[in-house]
Amino acid sequence: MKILYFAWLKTKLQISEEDISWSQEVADIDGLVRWMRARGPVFDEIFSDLDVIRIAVNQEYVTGNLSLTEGDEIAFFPPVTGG
Amino acid sequence: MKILYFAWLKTKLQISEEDISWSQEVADIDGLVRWMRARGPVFDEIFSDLDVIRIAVNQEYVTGNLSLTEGDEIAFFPPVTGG
Amino acid sequence: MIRVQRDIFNIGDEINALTEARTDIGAVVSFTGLVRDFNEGTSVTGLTLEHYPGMTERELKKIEAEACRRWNLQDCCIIHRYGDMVPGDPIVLVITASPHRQDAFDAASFLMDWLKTKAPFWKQESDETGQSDWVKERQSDLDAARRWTPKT
Amino acid sequence: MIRVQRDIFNIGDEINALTEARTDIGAVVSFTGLVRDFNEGTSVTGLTLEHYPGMTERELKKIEAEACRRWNLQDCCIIHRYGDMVPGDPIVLVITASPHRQDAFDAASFLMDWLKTKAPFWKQESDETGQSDWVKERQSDLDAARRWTPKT
Repeated sequence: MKILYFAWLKTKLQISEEDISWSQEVADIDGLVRWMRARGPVFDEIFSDLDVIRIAVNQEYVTGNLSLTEGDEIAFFPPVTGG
Repeated sequence: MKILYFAWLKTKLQISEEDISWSQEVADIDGLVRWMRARGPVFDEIFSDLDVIRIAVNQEYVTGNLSLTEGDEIAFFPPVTGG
Repeated sequence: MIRVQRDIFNIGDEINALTEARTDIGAVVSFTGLVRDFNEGTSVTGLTLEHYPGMTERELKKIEAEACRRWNLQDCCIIHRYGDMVPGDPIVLVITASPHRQDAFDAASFLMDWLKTKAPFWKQESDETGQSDWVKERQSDLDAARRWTPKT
Repeated sequence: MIRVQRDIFNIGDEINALTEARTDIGAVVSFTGLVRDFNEGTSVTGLTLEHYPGMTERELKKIEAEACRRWNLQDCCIIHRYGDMVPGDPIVLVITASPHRQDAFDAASFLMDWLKTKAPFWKQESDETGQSDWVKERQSDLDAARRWTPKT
Protein backbone atom coordinates (compact mmCIF):
# COMPACT_ATOMS: atom_id res chain seq x y z
CA MET A 1 0.00 0.00 0.00
CA LYS A 2 1.23 3.49 -0.84
CA ILE A 3 1.15 6.03 2.01
CA LEU A 4 1.32 9.77 1.24
CA TYR A 5 1.83 12.69 3.61
CA PHE A 6 1.22 16.36 2.82
CA ALA A 7 1.85 19.80 4.31
CA TRP A 8 2.90 19.84 7.98
CA LEU A 9 2.56 16.05 8.33
CA LYS A 10 5.19 15.66 5.63
CA THR A 11 7.42 18.32 7.22
CA LYS A 12 7.16 16.84 10.73
CA LEU A 13 7.62 13.23 9.66
CA GLN A 14 10.15 14.08 6.98
CA ILE A 15 8.47 11.54 4.71
CA SER A 16 6.40 12.39 1.66
CA GLU A 17 5.70 8.88 0.45
CA GLU A 18 6.36 5.30 1.56
CA ASP A 19 5.24 1.78 0.75
CA ILE A 20 4.01 -0.58 3.43
CA SER A 21 2.84 -4.14 3.00
CA TRP A 22 -0.73 -5.07 3.69
CA SER A 23 -1.19 -7.29 6.74
CA GLN A 24 -3.99 -8.18 9.11
CA GLU A 25 -2.62 -5.47 11.44
CA VAL A 26 -3.23 -2.72 8.85
CA ALA A 27 -6.34 -4.23 7.26
CA ASP A 28 -8.36 -1.06 7.87
CA ILE A 29 -7.93 2.65 8.64
CA ASP A 30 -8.24 2.16 12.40
CA GLY A 31 -5.57 -0.54 12.32
CA LEU A 32 -3.29 1.59 10.17
CA VAL A 33 -3.60 4.55 12.57
CA ARG A 34 -2.78 2.29 15.55
CA TRP A 35 0.22 0.93 13.65
CA MET A 36 1.35 4.50 12.85
CA ARG A 37 1.17 5.59 16.49
CA ALA A 38 3.34 2.63 17.52
CA ARG A 39 6.13 3.74 15.14
CA GLY A 40 7.59 6.33 17.52
CA PRO A 41 6.89 9.51 19.49
CA VAL A 42 6.53 11.85 16.47
CA PHE A 43 4.09 9.46 14.77
CA ASP A 44 2.26 8.93 18.05
CA GLU A 45 1.87 12.67 18.59
CA ILE A 46 0.62 13.34 15.08
CA PHE A 47 -1.83 10.43 14.89
CA SER A 48 -3.17 10.93 18.43
CA ASP A 49 -5.46 13.77 17.31
CA LEU A 50 -7.43 12.68 14.27
CA ASP A 51 -9.50 15.87 14.39
CA VAL A 52 -6.67 17.75 12.68
CA ILE A 53 -5.95 15.04 10.09
CA ARG A 54 -7.85 14.33 6.90
CA ILE A 55 -7.62 10.87 5.34
CA ALA A 56 -8.08 9.89 1.71
CA VAL A 57 -8.09 6.37 0.28
CA ASN A 58 -7.53 6.11 -3.45
CA GLN A 59 -7.93 9.89 -3.68
CA GLU A 60 -11.35 9.99 -2.03
CA TYR A 61 -12.01 11.46 1.40
CA VAL A 62 -12.73 8.87 4.08
CA THR A 63 -14.50 9.51 7.35
CA GLY A 64 -14.85 6.64 9.78
CA ASN A 65 -13.25 3.27 9.31
CA LEU A 66 -12.68 1.55 5.96
CA SER A 67 -11.11 -1.76 4.90
CA LEU A 68 -7.79 -1.52 3.09
CA THR A 69 -6.37 -3.84 0.45
CA GLU A 70 -2.97 -4.24 -1.18
CA GLY A 71 -2.48 -1.57 -3.82
CA ASP A 72 -4.51 1.10 -1.99
CA GLU A 73 -3.19 4.65 -1.89
CA ILE A 74 -3.72 6.18 1.55
CA ALA A 75 -3.05 9.89 2.15
CA PHE A 76 -2.82 11.77 5.44
CA PHE A 77 -2.97 15.55 5.42
CA PRO A 78 -4.19 18.57 7.38
CA PRO A 79 -7.42 20.46 6.59
CA VAL A 80 -7.03 22.04 3.18
CA THR A 81 -6.21 25.74 2.77
CA GLY A 82 -6.24 26.42 -0.97
CA GLY A 83 -8.21 28.90 -3.00
CA MET B 1 -37.33 74.69 -18.61
CA LYS B 2 -35.78 71.86 -20.61
CA ILE B 3 -37.96 68.79 -21.15
CA LEU B 4 -36.38 65.48 -22.21
CA TYR B 5 -38.07 62.26 -23.41
CA PHE B 6 -36.42 58.85 -23.68
CA ALA B 7 -37.11 55.39 -25.13
CA TRP B 8 -40.72 54.75 -26.17
CA LEU B 9 -41.90 58.16 -24.94
CA LYS B 10 -39.50 59.77 -27.38
CA THR B 11 -40.57 57.41 -30.18
CA LYS B 12 -44.29 57.94 -29.60
CA LEU B 13 -44.10 61.71 -29.17
CA GLN B 14 -41.42 62.11 -31.85
CA ILE B 15 -39.71 64.66 -29.60
CA SER B 16 -36.46 64.08 -27.77
CA GLU B 17 -36.03 67.52 -26.26
CA GLU B 18 -37.97 70.78 -26.04
CA ASP B 19 -37.91 74.05 -24.12
CA ILE B 20 -40.98 75.38 -22.37
CA SER B 21 -41.34 78.57 -20.42
CA TRP B 22 -42.02 78.46 -16.72
CA SER B 23 -45.48 79.75 -15.75
CA GLN B 24 -47.85 79.37 -12.83
CA GLU B 25 -49.55 76.57 -14.81
CA VAL B 26 -46.38 74.44 -14.86
CA ALA B 27 -45.03 75.51 -11.47
CA ASP B 28 -44.79 71.93 -10.25
CA ILE B 29 -44.71 68.34 -11.58
CA ASP B 30 -48.48 67.84 -11.16
CA GLY B 31 -49.14 71.03 -13.12
CA LEU B 32 -46.67 70.05 -15.82
CA VAL B 33 -48.32 66.64 -16.23
CA ARG B 34 -51.78 68.28 -16.51
CA TRP B 35 -50.38 70.69 -19.07
CA MET B 36 -48.86 67.77 -21.04
CA ARG B 37 -52.16 65.85 -21.13
CA ALA B 38 -53.93 68.90 -22.56
CA ARG B 39 -51.53 69.07 -25.51
CA GLY B 40 -53.31 66.40 -27.54
CA PRO B 41 -54.47 62.77 -27.63
CA VAL B 42 -50.97 61.18 -27.81
CA PHE B 43 -49.74 63.26 -24.89
CA ASP B 44 -52.96 62.56 -23.00
CA GLU B 45 -52.60 58.82 -23.49
CA ILE B 46 -48.96 58.71 -22.43
CA PHE B 47 -49.34 60.94 -19.37
CA SER B 48 -52.58 59.31 -18.19
CA ASP B 49 -50.71 56.38 -16.64
CA LEU B 50 -47.92 57.67 -14.44
CA ASP B 51 -47.19 54.14 -13.18
CA VAL B 52 -45.26 53.42 -16.37
CA ILE B 53 -43.39 56.74 -16.42
CA ARG B 54 -40.35 57.71 -14.40
CA ILE B 55 -39.65 61.40 -13.80
CA ALA B 56 -36.31 63.05 -13.10
CA VAL B 57 -35.73 66.70 -12.25
CA ASN B 58 -32.20 67.96 -12.73
CA GLN B 59 -31.08 64.36 -13.24
CA GLU B 60 -32.48 63.09 -9.94
CA TYR B 61 -35.44 60.73 -9.66
CA VAL B 62 -38.60 62.39 -8.35
CA THR B 63 -41.57 60.64 -6.81
CA GLY B 64 -44.55 62.70 -5.81
CA ASN B 65 -44.94 66.36 -6.54
CA LEU B 66 -42.08 68.91 -6.67
CA SER B 67 -41.91 72.63 -7.42
CA LEU B 68 -40.26 73.60 -10.68
CA THR B 69 -38.31 76.73 -11.51
CA GLU B 70 -37.02 78.29 -14.71
CA GLY B 71 -33.84 76.48 -15.83
CA ASP B 72 -34.90 73.08 -14.48
CA GLU B 73 -34.24 69.99 -16.60
CA ILE B 74 -37.22 67.62 -16.45
CA ALA B 75 -37.00 64.14 -17.99
CA PHE B 76 -39.79 61.63 -18.68
CA PHE B 77 -38.89 58.03 -19.42
CA PRO B 78 -40.05 54.44 -18.95
CA PRO B 79 -38.68 52.09 -16.25
CA VAL B 80 -35.02 51.47 -17.00
CA THR B 81 -33.81 48.26 -18.68
CA GLY B 82 -30.02 48.49 -18.82
CA GLY B 83 -27.37 46.12 -17.48
CA MET C 1 -14.42 54.32 -11.36
CA ILE C 2 -17.40 54.54 -13.68
CA ARG C 3 -17.40 54.86 -17.46
CA VAL C 4 -20.19 55.19 -20.03
CA GLN C 5 -18.98 54.53 -23.55
CA ARG C 6 -19.98 53.47 -27.04
CA ASP C 7 -16.86 51.38 -27.64
CA ILE C 8 -16.38 47.78 -26.69
CA PHE C 9 -14.23 47.12 -23.59
CA ASN C 10 -11.63 44.47 -22.80
CA ILE C 11 -12.42 42.60 -19.58
CA GLY C 12 -8.86 41.40 -18.96
CA ASP C 13 -7.40 44.89 -19.42
CA GLU C 14 -9.90 46.37 -16.98
CA ILE C 15 -9.20 43.74 -14.31
CA ASN C 16 -5.45 44.22 -14.77
CA ALA C 17 -5.79 48.00 -14.45
CA LEU C 18 -7.49 47.49 -11.10
CA THR C 19 -5.03 44.99 -9.66
CA GLU C 20 -1.63 45.80 -11.14
CA ALA C 21 1.03 47.27 -8.89
CA ARG C 22 -1.03 46.33 -5.83
CA THR C 23 -0.37 43.50 -3.40
CA ASP C 24 -3.14 44.07 -0.86
CA ILE C 25 -6.09 42.70 -2.86
CA GLY C 26 -7.23 39.19 -1.99
CA ALA C 27 -10.31 38.80 -4.17
CA VAL C 28 -11.47 40.22 -7.48
CA VAL C 29 -14.95 39.52 -8.85
CA SER C 30 -16.02 40.54 -12.33
CA PHE C 31 -19.48 40.45 -13.86
CA THR C 32 -19.96 40.81 -17.59
CA GLY C 33 -23.40 41.15 -19.15
CA LEU C 34 -23.58 40.09 -22.82
CA VAL C 35 -26.15 40.47 -25.60
CA ARG C 36 -27.99 37.14 -25.92
CA ASP C 37 -29.37 35.87 -29.21
CA PHE C 38 -32.58 34.91 -27.44
CA ASN C 39 -34.67 36.76 -24.84
CA GLU C 40 -38.09 35.96 -23.35
CA GLY C 41 -38.84 33.49 -26.13
CA THR C 42 -37.85 35.64 -29.12
CA SER C 43 -34.68 35.55 -31.17
CA VAL C 44 -32.61 38.71 -31.03
CA THR C 45 -30.42 39.91 -33.90
CA GLY C 46 -29.43 43.31 -32.56
CA LEU C 47 -29.66 45.57 -29.54
CA THR C 48 -29.62 49.35 -29.25
CA LEU C 49 -29.00 50.94 -25.89
CA GLU C 50 -30.18 54.45 -25.27
CA HIS C 51 -29.24 56.36 -22.14
CA TYR C 52 -29.61 59.74 -20.44
CA PRO C 53 -26.18 61.37 -20.64
CA GLY C 54 -25.40 63.16 -17.41
CA MET C 55 -27.94 61.37 -15.27
CA THR C 56 -26.44 57.99 -16.18
CA GLU C 57 -23.06 59.00 -14.79
CA ARG C 58 -24.65 60.49 -11.66
CA GLU C 59 -26.64 57.33 -10.96
CA LEU C 60 -23.67 55.03 -11.56
CA LYS C 61 -21.52 57.12 -9.20
CA LYS C 62 -24.23 56.93 -6.53
CA ILE C 63 -24.50 53.16 -6.92
CA GLU C 64 -20.72 52.79 -6.72
CA ALA C 65 -20.55 54.98 -3.60
CA GLU C 66 -23.30 52.91 -1.95
CA ALA C 67 -21.36 49.68 -2.63
CA CYS C 68 -18.22 51.20 -1.12
CA ARG C 69 -20.23 52.25 1.92
CA ARG C 70 -21.74 48.79 2.46
CA TRP C 71 -18.72 46.57 1.80
CA ASN C 72 -14.99 46.56 2.36
CA LEU C 73 -13.87 47.37 -1.19
CA GLN C 74 -10.39 48.38 -2.27
CA ASP C 75 -11.53 49.30 -5.74
CA CYS C 76 -14.61 49.16 -7.88
CA CYS C 77 -15.34 49.67 -11.55
CA ILE C 78 -18.55 50.00 -13.58
CA ILE C 79 -18.40 50.25 -17.37
CA HIS C 80 -21.64 50.44 -19.35
CA ARG C 81 -21.95 50.73 -23.12
CA TYR C 82 -24.62 52.46 -25.21
CA GLY C 83 -25.37 52.40 -28.93
CA ASP C 84 -25.69 49.45 -31.31
CA MET C 85 -24.64 45.93 -30.39
CA VAL C 86 -24.99 42.40 -31.74
CA PRO C 87 -25.41 39.08 -29.89
CA GLY C 88 -22.20 38.09 -28.11
CA ASP C 89 -21.18 41.72 -27.49
CA PRO C 90 -20.46 42.78 -23.91
CA ILE C 91 -22.87 45.43 -22.56
CA VAL C 92 -21.78 46.00 -19.01
CA LEU C 93 -18.80 45.19 -16.80
CA VAL C 94 -18.62 45.41 -13.03
CA ILE C 95 -15.41 44.66 -11.11
CA THR C 96 -14.95 44.64 -7.34
CA ALA C 97 -11.71 44.18 -5.38
CA SER C 98 -11.61 43.37 -1.68
CA PRO C 99 -9.41 41.70 0.90
CA HIS C 100 -12.20 39.12 1.33
CA ARG C 101 -14.14 37.16 -1.26
CA GLN C 102 -17.63 37.53 0.21
CA ASP C 103 -17.41 41.33 0.09
CA ALA C 104 -16.28 41.19 -3.53
CA PHE C 105 -19.12 38.79 -4.49
CA ASP C 106 -21.87 40.63 -2.62
CA ALA C 107 -20.81 44.07 -3.85
CA ALA C 108 -20.68 42.93 -7.49
CA SER C 109 -24.10 41.31 -7.20
CA PHE C 110 -25.51 44.45 -5.55
CA LEU C 111 -24.00 46.75 -8.19
CA MET C 112 -25.69 44.78 -10.97
CA ASP C 113 -29.05 44.61 -9.20
CA TRP C 114 -29.15 48.35 -8.48
CA LEU C 115 -27.76 49.32 -11.85
CA LYS C 116 -30.49 47.30 -13.57
CA THR C 117 -33.26 49.17 -11.77
CA LYS C 118 -31.75 52.65 -11.36
CA ALA C 119 -29.30 53.58 -14.14
CA PRO C 120 -31.20 55.32 -16.99
CA PHE C 121 -30.54 52.90 -19.86
CA TRP C 122 -33.17 51.52 -22.21
CA LYS C 123 -32.78 48.49 -24.46
CA GLN C 124 -34.37 48.14 -27.85
CA GLU C 125 -34.15 44.65 -29.35
CA SER C 126 -34.40 43.83 -33.05
CA ASP C 127 -35.39 40.44 -34.48
CA GLU C 128 -34.68 38.87 -37.88
CA THR C 129 -37.79 40.47 -39.43
CA GLY C 130 -36.24 43.85 -38.72
CA GLN C 131 -38.83 44.74 -36.11
CA SER C 132 -37.51 46.41 -32.99
CA ASP C 133 -39.17 46.59 -29.59
CA TRP C 134 -38.38 48.35 -26.34
CA VAL C 135 -37.50 45.80 -23.68
CA LYS C 136 -39.91 45.73 -20.75
CA GLU C 137 -38.96 46.05 -17.11
CA ARG C 138 -38.80 42.64 -15.45
CA GLN C 139 -40.31 41.74 -12.09
CA SER C 140 -37.32 39.48 -11.34
CA ASP C 141 -35.00 42.50 -11.59
CA LEU C 142 -37.19 44.51 -9.21
CA ASP C 143 -37.21 41.58 -6.77
CA ALA C 144 -33.44 41.21 -7.01
CA ALA C 145 -32.92 44.92 -6.27
CA ARG C 146 -35.28 44.77 -3.31
CA ARG C 147 -33.04 42.18 -1.60
CA TRP C 148 -30.60 45.01 -0.86
CA THR C 149 -33.13 47.40 0.69
CA PRO C 150 -32.67 47.49 4.47
CA LYS C 151 -35.71 46.09 6.23
CA THR C 152 -37.43 48.74 8.32
CA MET D 1 -12.96 22.70 -17.53
CA ILE D 2 -10.50 22.35 -14.68
CA ARG D 3 -6.76 22.97 -14.73
CA VAL D 4 -4.04 22.64 -12.10
CA GLN D 5 -0.84 24.37 -13.11
CA ARG D 6 2.35 25.98 -11.87
CA ASP D 7 2.28 28.80 -14.43
CA ILE D 8 0.51 32.10 -14.06
CA PHE D 9 -2.79 32.46 -15.97
CA ASN D 10 -4.31 35.37 -17.86
CA ILE D 11 -7.82 36.18 -16.65
CA GLY D 12 -8.90 37.99 -19.82
CA ASP D 13 -7.72 35.15 -22.07
CA GLU D 14 -9.62 32.59 -20.01
CA ILE D 15 -12.86 34.59 -20.06
CA ASN D 16 -12.51 35.12 -23.82
CA ALA D 17 -11.93 31.40 -24.40
CA LEU D 18 -15.21 30.69 -22.62
CA THR D 19 -17.33 33.27 -24.42
CA GLU D 20 -15.89 33.67 -27.91
CA ALA D 21 -17.91 32.36 -30.84
CA ARG D 22 -20.99 32.05 -28.61
CA THR D 23 -24.05 34.28 -28.60
CA ASP D 24 -26.21 32.50 -26.03
CA ILE D 25 -24.42 33.58 -22.86
CA GLY D 26 -26.01 36.43 -20.91
CA ALA D 27 -23.81 36.58 -17.81
CA VAL D 28 -20.20 35.78 -17.02
CA VAL D 29 -18.83 35.96 -13.48
CA SER D 30 -15.15 35.55 -12.67
CA PHE D 31 -13.50 35.22 -9.30
CA THR D 32 -9.75 35.65 -8.91
CA GLY D 33 -7.97 34.92 -5.65
CA LEU D 34 -4.66 36.74 -5.23
CA VAL D 35 -1.72 36.47 -2.82
CA ARG D 36 -2.08 39.26 -0.25
CA ASP D 37 0.89 40.93 1.41
CA PHE D 38 -0.89 40.69 4.74
CA ASN D 39 -2.85 37.83 6.33
CA GLU D 40 -4.31 37.48 9.80
CA GLY D 41 -2.15 40.30 11.15
CA THR D 42 1.20 39.21 9.70
CA SER D 43 3.01 40.50 6.63
CA VAL D 44 3.50 37.95 3.88
CA THR D 45 6.45 38.03 1.48
CA GLY D 46 5.89 34.71 -0.29
CA LEU D 47 3.49 31.81 -0.61
CA THR D 48 4.07 28.19 -1.54
CA LEU D 49 1.13 26.05 -2.53
CA GLU D 50 1.42 22.30 -2.20
CA HIS D 51 -1.24 19.97 -3.58
CA TYR D 52 -2.08 16.29 -4.00
CA PRO D 53 -1.68 15.58 -7.73
CA GLY D 54 -4.46 13.28 -8.91
CA MET D 55 -6.81 13.88 -6.01
CA THR D 56 -6.80 17.63 -6.69
CA GLU D 57 -8.09 17.13 -10.22
CA ARG D 58 -10.70 14.61 -9.03
CA GLU D 59 -12.02 16.97 -6.36
CA LEU D 60 -12.12 19.97 -8.69
CA LYS D 61 -14.04 17.92 -11.28
CA LYS D 62 -16.53 16.84 -8.62
CA ILE D 63 -17.03 20.42 -7.45
CA GLU D 64 -17.50 21.59 -11.04
CA ALA D 65 -20.04 18.82 -11.72
CA GLU D 66 -21.96 19.75 -8.58
CA ALA D 67 -22.16 23.41 -9.67
CA CYS D 68 -23.45 22.34 -13.10
CA ARG D 69 -26.04 20.15 -11.40
CA ARG D 70 -27.29 22.94 -9.11
CA TRP D 71 -27.33 25.89 -11.52
CA ASN D 72 -28.09 26.63 -15.14
CA LEU D 73 -24.52 26.97 -16.41
CA GLN D 74 -23.43 27.09 -20.03
CA ASP D 75 -19.77 26.78 -19.14
CA CYS D 76 -17.56 26.70 -16.10
CA CYS D 77 -13.83 26.93 -15.52
CA ILE D 78 -11.61 26.36 -12.48
CA ILE D 79 -7.87 27.06 -12.68
CA HIS D 80 -5.72 26.61 -9.56
CA ARG D 81 -1.98 27.19 -9.32
CA TYR D 82 0.60 25.44 -7.14
CA GLY D 83 4.25 26.22 -6.40
CA ASP D 84 5.91 29.48 -5.37
CA MET D 85 4.13 32.83 -5.57
CA VAL D 86 4.64 36.40 -4.40
CA PRO D 87 2.10 38.99 -3.20
CA GLY D 88 -0.04 40.23 -6.09
CA ASP D 89 0.14 36.89 -7.94
CA PRO D 90 -3.14 35.20 -8.90
CA ILE D 91 -3.69 31.83 -7.18
CA VAL D 92 -7.09 30.68 -8.37
CA LEU D 93 -9.57 31.60 -11.08
CA VAL D 94 -13.20 30.54 -11.31
CA ILE D 95 -15.41 31.53 -14.25
CA THR D 96 -19.10 30.77 -14.71
CA ALA D 97 -21.29 31.48 -17.74
CA SER D 98 -25.09 31.38 -17.65
CA PRO D 99 -28.13 32.85 -19.39
CA HIS D 100 -28.98 34.54 -16.06
CA ARG D 101 -26.82 36.57 -13.70
CA GLN D 102 -27.97 35.05 -10.41
CA ASP D 103 -26.97 31.55 -11.54
CA ALA D 104 -23.54 32.81 -12.59
CA PHE D 105 -23.02 34.64 -9.27
CA ASP D 106 -24.25 31.82 -7.03
CA ALA D 107 -22.32 29.12 -8.88
CA ALA D 108 -19.05 31.09 -8.73
CA SER D 109 -19.51 31.75 -5.02
CA PHE D 110 -20.32 28.07 -4.41
CA LEU D 111 -17.30 26.89 -6.42
CA MET D 112 -14.97 29.02 -4.31
CA ASP D 113 -16.54 27.99 -1.00
CA TRP D 114 -16.37 24.27 -1.79
CA LEU D 115 -12.94 24.47 -3.37
CA LYS D 116 -11.60 26.17 -0.23
CA THR D 117 -12.76 23.35 2.02
CA LYS D 118 -12.43 20.32 -0.29
CA ALA D 119 -9.65 20.67 -2.87
CA PRO D 120 -6.36 19.29 -1.43
CA PHE D 121 -4.18 22.39 -1.49
CA TRP D 122 -2.07 23.67 1.39
CA LYS D 123 -0.61 27.13 1.72
CA GLN D 124 2.69 27.92 3.35
CA GLU D 125 3.31 31.62 3.97
CA SER D 126 6.74 33.22 4.41
CA ASP D 127 7.40 36.52 6.18
CA GLU D 128 10.28 38.98 5.87
CA THR D 129 12.32 37.13 8.53
CA GLY D 130 12.35 34.13 6.22
CA GLN D 131 10.15 32.08 8.52
CA SER D 132 7.44 30.06 6.84
CA ASP D 133 4.27 28.70 8.40
CA TRP D 134 1.48 26.46 7.20
CA VAL D 135 -1.74 28.41 6.94
CA LYS D 136 -4.48 27.22 9.30
CA GLU D 137 -7.99 26.26 8.31
CA ARG D 138 -10.40 29.14 8.96
CA GLN D 139 -13.77 28.83 10.62
CA SER D 140 -15.20 31.46 8.25
CA ASP D 141 -14.37 29.19 5.29
CA LEU D 142 -16.10 26.23 6.94
CA ASP D 143 -19.16 28.40 7.66
CA ALA D 144 -19.21 29.67 4.07
CA ALA D 145 -19.10 26.12 2.69
CA ARG D 146 -21.89 25.02 5.01
CA ARG D 147 -24.28 27.56 3.44
CA TRP D 148 -24.47 25.27 0.40
CA THR D 149 -25.30 22.08 2.29
CA PRO D 150 -28.96 21.21 1.80
CA LYS D 151 -30.88 21.44 5.07
CA THR D 152 -32.23 18.04 6.10
